[in-house]
Amino acid sequence: MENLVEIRDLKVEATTDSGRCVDIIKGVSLDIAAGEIVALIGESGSGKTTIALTLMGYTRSRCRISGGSVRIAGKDMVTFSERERAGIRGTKVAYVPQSAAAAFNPTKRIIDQVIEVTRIHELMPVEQAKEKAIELFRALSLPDPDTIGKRYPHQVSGGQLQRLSAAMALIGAPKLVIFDEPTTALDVTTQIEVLRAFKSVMKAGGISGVYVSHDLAVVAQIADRIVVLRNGEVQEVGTTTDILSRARHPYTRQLLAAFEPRPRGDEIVVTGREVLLEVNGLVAGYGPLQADQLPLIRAVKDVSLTVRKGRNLGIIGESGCGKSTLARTIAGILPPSTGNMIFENRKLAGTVRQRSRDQLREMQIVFQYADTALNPEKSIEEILGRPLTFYHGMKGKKRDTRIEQLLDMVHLPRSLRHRRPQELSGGQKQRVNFARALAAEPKLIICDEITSALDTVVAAAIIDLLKELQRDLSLSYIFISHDLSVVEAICDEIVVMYGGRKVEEITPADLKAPQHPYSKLLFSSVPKLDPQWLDSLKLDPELIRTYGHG
Amino acid sequence: MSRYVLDLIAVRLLIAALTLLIVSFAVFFATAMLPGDTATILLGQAATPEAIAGLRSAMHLDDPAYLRFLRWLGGLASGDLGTSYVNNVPVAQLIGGRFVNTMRLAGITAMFAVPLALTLGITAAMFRGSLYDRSVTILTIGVISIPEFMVATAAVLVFSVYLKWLPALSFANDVTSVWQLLKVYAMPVISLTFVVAAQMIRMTRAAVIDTLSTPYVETALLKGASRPRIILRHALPNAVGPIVNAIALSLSYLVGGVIIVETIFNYPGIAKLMVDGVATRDLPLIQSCAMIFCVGYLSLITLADIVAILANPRLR
Amino acid sequence: MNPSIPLLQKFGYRFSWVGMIGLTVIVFWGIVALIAPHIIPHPVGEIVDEDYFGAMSSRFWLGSDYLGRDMLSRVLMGARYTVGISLAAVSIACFSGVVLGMTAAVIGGWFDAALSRFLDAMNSIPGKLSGLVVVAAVGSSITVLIVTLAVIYTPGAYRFARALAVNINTMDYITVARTRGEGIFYIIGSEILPNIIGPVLADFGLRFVFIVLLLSGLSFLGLGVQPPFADWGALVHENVGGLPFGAPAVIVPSLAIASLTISVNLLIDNLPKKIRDRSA
Amino acid sequence: RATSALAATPKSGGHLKAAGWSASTADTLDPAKASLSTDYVRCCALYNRLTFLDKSGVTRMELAERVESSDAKVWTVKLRSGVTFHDGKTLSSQDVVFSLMRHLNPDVGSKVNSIAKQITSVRAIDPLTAEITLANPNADLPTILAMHHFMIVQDGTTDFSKGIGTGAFKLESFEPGVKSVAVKNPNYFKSGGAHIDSFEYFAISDDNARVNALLSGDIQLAASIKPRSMKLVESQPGFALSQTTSGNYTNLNMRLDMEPGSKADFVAGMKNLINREQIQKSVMRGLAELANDQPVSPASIYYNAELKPKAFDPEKAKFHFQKAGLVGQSIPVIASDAATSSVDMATLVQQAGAEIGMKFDVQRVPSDGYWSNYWLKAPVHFGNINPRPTPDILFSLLYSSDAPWNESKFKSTKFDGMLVEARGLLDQAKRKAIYDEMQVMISEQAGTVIPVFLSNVDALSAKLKGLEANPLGGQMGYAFAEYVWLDG
Ligand SMILES: Nc1ncnc2c1ncn2[C@@H]1O[C@H](COP(=O)(O)OP(=O)(O)OP(=O)(O)O)[C@@H](O)[C@H]1O
Ligand SMILES: Nc1ncnc2c1ncn2[C@@H]1O[C@H](COP(=O)(O)OP(=O)(O)OP(=O)(O)O)[C@@H](O)[C@H]1O
Ligand SMILES: [Mg+2]
Ligand SMILES: [Mg+2]
Ligand code: NI
Repeated sequence: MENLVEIRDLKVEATTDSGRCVDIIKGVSLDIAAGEIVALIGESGSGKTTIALTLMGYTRSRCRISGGSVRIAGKDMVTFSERERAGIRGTKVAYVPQSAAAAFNPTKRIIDQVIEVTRIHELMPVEQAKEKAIELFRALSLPDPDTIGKRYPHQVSGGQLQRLSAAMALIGAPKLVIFDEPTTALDVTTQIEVLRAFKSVMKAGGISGVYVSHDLAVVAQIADRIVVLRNGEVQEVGTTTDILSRARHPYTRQLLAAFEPRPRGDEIVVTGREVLLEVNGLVAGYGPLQADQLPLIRAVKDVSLTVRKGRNLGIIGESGCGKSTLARTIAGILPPSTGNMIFENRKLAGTVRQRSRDQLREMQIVFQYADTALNPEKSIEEILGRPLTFYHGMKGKKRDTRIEQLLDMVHLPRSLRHRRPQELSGGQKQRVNFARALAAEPKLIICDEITSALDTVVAAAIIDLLKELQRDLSLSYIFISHDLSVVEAICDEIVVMYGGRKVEEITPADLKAPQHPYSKLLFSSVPKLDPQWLDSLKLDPELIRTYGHG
Repeated sequence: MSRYVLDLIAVRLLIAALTLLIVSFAVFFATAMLPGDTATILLGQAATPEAIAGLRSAMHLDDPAYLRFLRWLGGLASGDLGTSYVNNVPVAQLIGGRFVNTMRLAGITAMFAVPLALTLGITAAMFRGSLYDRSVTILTIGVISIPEFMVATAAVLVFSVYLKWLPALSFANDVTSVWQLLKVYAMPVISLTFVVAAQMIRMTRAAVIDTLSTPYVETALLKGASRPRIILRHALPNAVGPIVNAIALSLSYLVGGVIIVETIFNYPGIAKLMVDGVATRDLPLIQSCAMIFCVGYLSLITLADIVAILANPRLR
Repeated sequence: MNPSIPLLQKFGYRFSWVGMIGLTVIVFWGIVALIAPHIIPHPVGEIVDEDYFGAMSSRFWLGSDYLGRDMLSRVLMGARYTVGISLAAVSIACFSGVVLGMTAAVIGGWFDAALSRFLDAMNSIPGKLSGLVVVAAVGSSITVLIVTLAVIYTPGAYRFARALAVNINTMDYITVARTRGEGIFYIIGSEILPNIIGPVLADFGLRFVFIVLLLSGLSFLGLGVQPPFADWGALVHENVGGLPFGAPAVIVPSLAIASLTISVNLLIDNLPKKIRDRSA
Repeated sequence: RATSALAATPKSGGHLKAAGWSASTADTLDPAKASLSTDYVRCCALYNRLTFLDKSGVTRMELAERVESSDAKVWTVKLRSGVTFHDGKTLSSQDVVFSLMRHLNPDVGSKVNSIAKQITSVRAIDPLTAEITLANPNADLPTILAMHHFMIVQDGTTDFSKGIGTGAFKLESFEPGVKSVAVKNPNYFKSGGAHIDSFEYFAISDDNARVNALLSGDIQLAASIKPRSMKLVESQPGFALSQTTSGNYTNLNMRLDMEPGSKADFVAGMKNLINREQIQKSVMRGLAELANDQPVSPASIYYNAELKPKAFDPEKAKFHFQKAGLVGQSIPVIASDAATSSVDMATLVQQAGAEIGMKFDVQRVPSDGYWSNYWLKAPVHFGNINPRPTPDILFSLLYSSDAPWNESKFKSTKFDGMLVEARGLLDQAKRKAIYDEMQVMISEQAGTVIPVFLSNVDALSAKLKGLEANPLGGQMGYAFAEYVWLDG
């Protein structure tokens, strides 16, 4: 018995609304040796989280383990009673959830939540637990380790919270820690810090780990072995280097291929260079107006930019730098405090209400989170049909045909039209979201981080789609992202924002040599498929001090 | 307490003043719509035109109603609730003792009903979908749908008339010991609990169930926390907002909505006082009672909001 | 798992038997309300029994009331008033409360503030008292009763719906609809309403109970349906003197009220659900 | 059953708790304003009248030693000597002058203002003698003075909340709408004074609650219970009922000056349509005596026993309605809980009407404001009249052409003349002859249906002794506190 974890022929089934049982994990077997970190990768819905959770003897509601065994240090979690499982959770196996922000109870202080495991299992006195927690905070290179625990979850940044949730998992000295996409929601500069912290703590404690992710480059930095999953089945298992360099399975190759940066080629035939949108000296923000007629929180400070017909503008910058605010201001959702906008040679009013219906139609915005941007109570058909009726007065058969065309355009099966958003995968939702914008037949689409939550294969597919549609419909995009490779792939010009200001405007040609120091830091933080990348990465400490946010 | 909460209280006070003003105008118009005035009502069958005219002038009811109302409003600004038309006693004196009674009944009922409702609501949520949960749901609805006067009358019949355990009347002022207090208040409190508990139970259950599906509850489960710990430490603190709101709404009923219980147990509270005021068109009395109900309601709602804010560090 | 009705399953709906029972009882009382005048054995006002508070007998299935009138006839006719008035009032109250609540949440600003303050003010006056005043001022008729009850319960429905709608209003899909240039009616009707309908219906159920209760409370205070007719609450009240004798005249209408209110809530808690398969 | 206790000797001491049926903040200790039975009971305990009516309806002297007149127009009142008020002041004729004259002042809001109007002056002759001058002769003055409103208060009183009178009890506390507590007056002028030490009185407006409070032992007397509660009280050991049939009645009024009452046949039809027996049996459960559409009760010595109640005869009623051309028309009938049992009576009329094709639209209106808004005003409505001690008061309040409460707007100069004639007659036999005829006139011509006289039933604990029926109303004409005692 040398392996810490032995999963044999694991089957998990879920009961659907109609009472039907479907297998979501179809006989997976997997071993993890002591001190080894294994990554689970695969597209959304492939069963990564489900497998990870079975390691704790837990399945989500309406799901159950229907066969196989999950042995941890020789004990089978499947046959355990609920009480026995509870005894193992937190002490032997611990879990770092996908979204730390949601996993922390907002009403309790961080330190109390971090040491809760020790209280539940009565591992040590409270004082000692607190000291241990502070040590962990230090090991995870959190700022102010002595006092950060006294804060509430909303008082620390997303990256910090993600590390704090690791501390929460590590405090019970578990043998196995499960990380469920811990960095997906973070921007690249933060991601590096978090990855480094995880890696050093795991190594130091000799802890085994399961690392769930859709991002190969991230996985490459931390995992010893990679398991590629699809549809609840294992496609390929191998050491990290093997998988990266000698992938055998076609799906693995596809994943790898999607990761290859594909800079925007010159294949696009640009007919004109007329200005579509011009933004001058935009200032916008939140909160009550101050004496100088400007809002209290100024999220966008004096930004000017130009979008030309048939060309795309990328906006990048770290989380909170004002990208979304800028997008919302342009879309008329948030009225600007000063500055003006000209669209199609006409002045663009500050609010939606003052804009003409045509202006609204010609400029569409696609939001980052497809989950919240699609009304969960409406079918896909209704969602796509509404702009058709609203802008183009389409009804009946004509509308149906057009809906089908739109679904075809975004490569979604027509049968999806009767479903509701929660019955779609993340990538599908994002496509619906995008199809809705297309339905308006716009000239400009503002895309706010539309690929951030998607795995590389799906993200790449969406980028391809955008390009293809641009060719066919002569659209322009404003493309907002924290992910440089994506922006690179599609944009003609890139604006780098920092702290609400535009710090640099670059063309793809200058991409390799950005001028502004912040742009340099940002560009160098994008992970590479090389497993050695993280360890060998040397960032200018001066830059980190100025622009990092530990 | 943070600045935010203080600001909130200040704003609420301002809004409360405004709301009170709206209420007093609404009450004034409603009263003005009622047929008859104090003089005709007091004289009742003896209301001949001369008698009415005489009494009116004697009671200074000759001035137009709106003038009297504005005068009352002016008095209120200086803390004077006015004088009852009917018996020339200052309204403050009429209300005084009865207000204390009402608050005492409301307080005792709250002490009893709130923990009961919370326990039932929370346990029902804990065993959601079980037989226990269903029984609690059906019972609460069943219990509130029986008219109050029926519950109260049945309780009196059983406990006072047949068993002779408890007094049929609840004169608040006879109380000298705790035991007596329990005896005197037992039945009104039970009857009122029947009425107010249901809404609290349902809201508590719904709020707890809502939080039970959050990721942090799942996290707690994956830390190995027991069910009670999950509910009490993780779900409940986050469900406080809607729960205190439901409690506030239910308790506001106890301030002004208990006419029937007051009638059946002959309990001298302000709800009955206001009914009397309406019956005799005693404007200062009606207005003052309405103000009390309004202040009670607003303070409960505001208190609920403040508790909800204090319970949520994000808003603190 | 919940046992469900196979027939409905064919149409893609799941309907638990508990909900089915609720629906059956409601439909039963609904039918009674409609056909009551044709099936009552005696006119509601006629004194047919020498005795009062008579027990159940083959002649008077549900006994007789305090005057010696046939209780069966009175309960059957009472269904008309309780079901009719309460349902009408609760529908009006919830409709206007929910529409106003959603509108306030969407428009926001001073409209929201003014409406909220105004309705708060209305809510702070106890329902029985406002009922008393209104009915005393304009007299008691079915229309007045319905409107009064509806007005009394509108602020509560408003508060509830507004709180829900404010949450929904922050969702991106509402922003999407706005940037499309949609009008307020589309936003509240098509975007917000479907998302809050569940809790709103649950609130409807509870409010229904309260209205049935308030109606009986008003009859306690001497207001309500005109004689010789009476709603169930009034029947309970006028016969409550029969309680010491366990007279059916007081028990039966109480049970009728409970059966109706419980059924409405059971139905609402167990509405037929459309079956949706994530992976189908 | 109550009468069986009569022979026993009264016991002293104890605390009596009793409950009436209505109270509000309008509760008052000013006898002139007294309107609810609770007010009467309290006033009777605290004050005295010059005269009072005993259980057989005979006028007796109380504060007065003699009330005399030779022409029935100028009356001399001789007061008892040595009567003191609760605050120690001695009763003098000045108090009588004040107490009677205040009813004429409209500011006082006296309920008997219209009766008091016949008094033109009251003078103090000497400290113990007062002289009352009437506008017209009225032989009934001693009986009129027995009305509760004519209680004697102290000269110059404006604040009545202290309840200072000459009565058997001194006020200890009084909260309008809540309750009053009074203790025995040790200096009471009647020998022996009250039997009980203290007396607590309040109202429980809900009928069942009142009975339940009695049965649970919380109170010793529940005034005026509903006929239906009798069964419950009777079924419990240790309780008794006291029944009084006084002149109280609920009547149906049809205004003769308005449609449809202006059609004589409508009025005649209604008199035939009302089922008096059923009202007596079903609505009142036997607690009523059949009446014949006139207000003088069988308890009165002036009652015309020859005048028989009209029979229930739907066919005849139908004939009249057809003649009046009213069949098929919907006729609104206003009833209210304010007029005892009127809603039930209206329902009976409605049902009887339905059988002969008459449609009566019964409108139950709130008790609140009924007397000022509907009574005397609506074309067809119910009223409720409390007992009055003399036919003269009844007729002049309710049936003379200028009567303030002429419910049906009955006008007859002959009737008015007879009223004045009888009033001045000191010969009782002659008066009875005139009153007999007047009763017939009302019964035949006025637009009033008086179906039954209502009995009043008080329920009491068997421990409470000494309660007798009194023609002025239940609770021993509201004066029971002074006479009853607690046994055991
Ligand atoms: N309650 C359920 N009923 C039916 N199917 C379910 C249920 N829960 C999960 N599934 C299905 O199980 C599969 C695996 O889900 P899982 O959450 O493990 O995916 P994942 O790989 O973690 O995806 P992601 O990257 O989106 O987190 C999905 O196809 C999902 O549709
Ligand atoms: N409604 C709001 N009220 C107050 N401040 C806000 C609001 N929304 C955003 N902000 C603040 O404005 C700043 C810019 O936010 P914005 O959402 O534009 O950032 P972003 O660049 O889109 O970040 P991300 O990559 O996380 O989406 C942040 O500091 C944020 O805290
Ligand atoms: Mg997952
Ligand atoms: Mg953003
Ligand atoms: Ni990413």
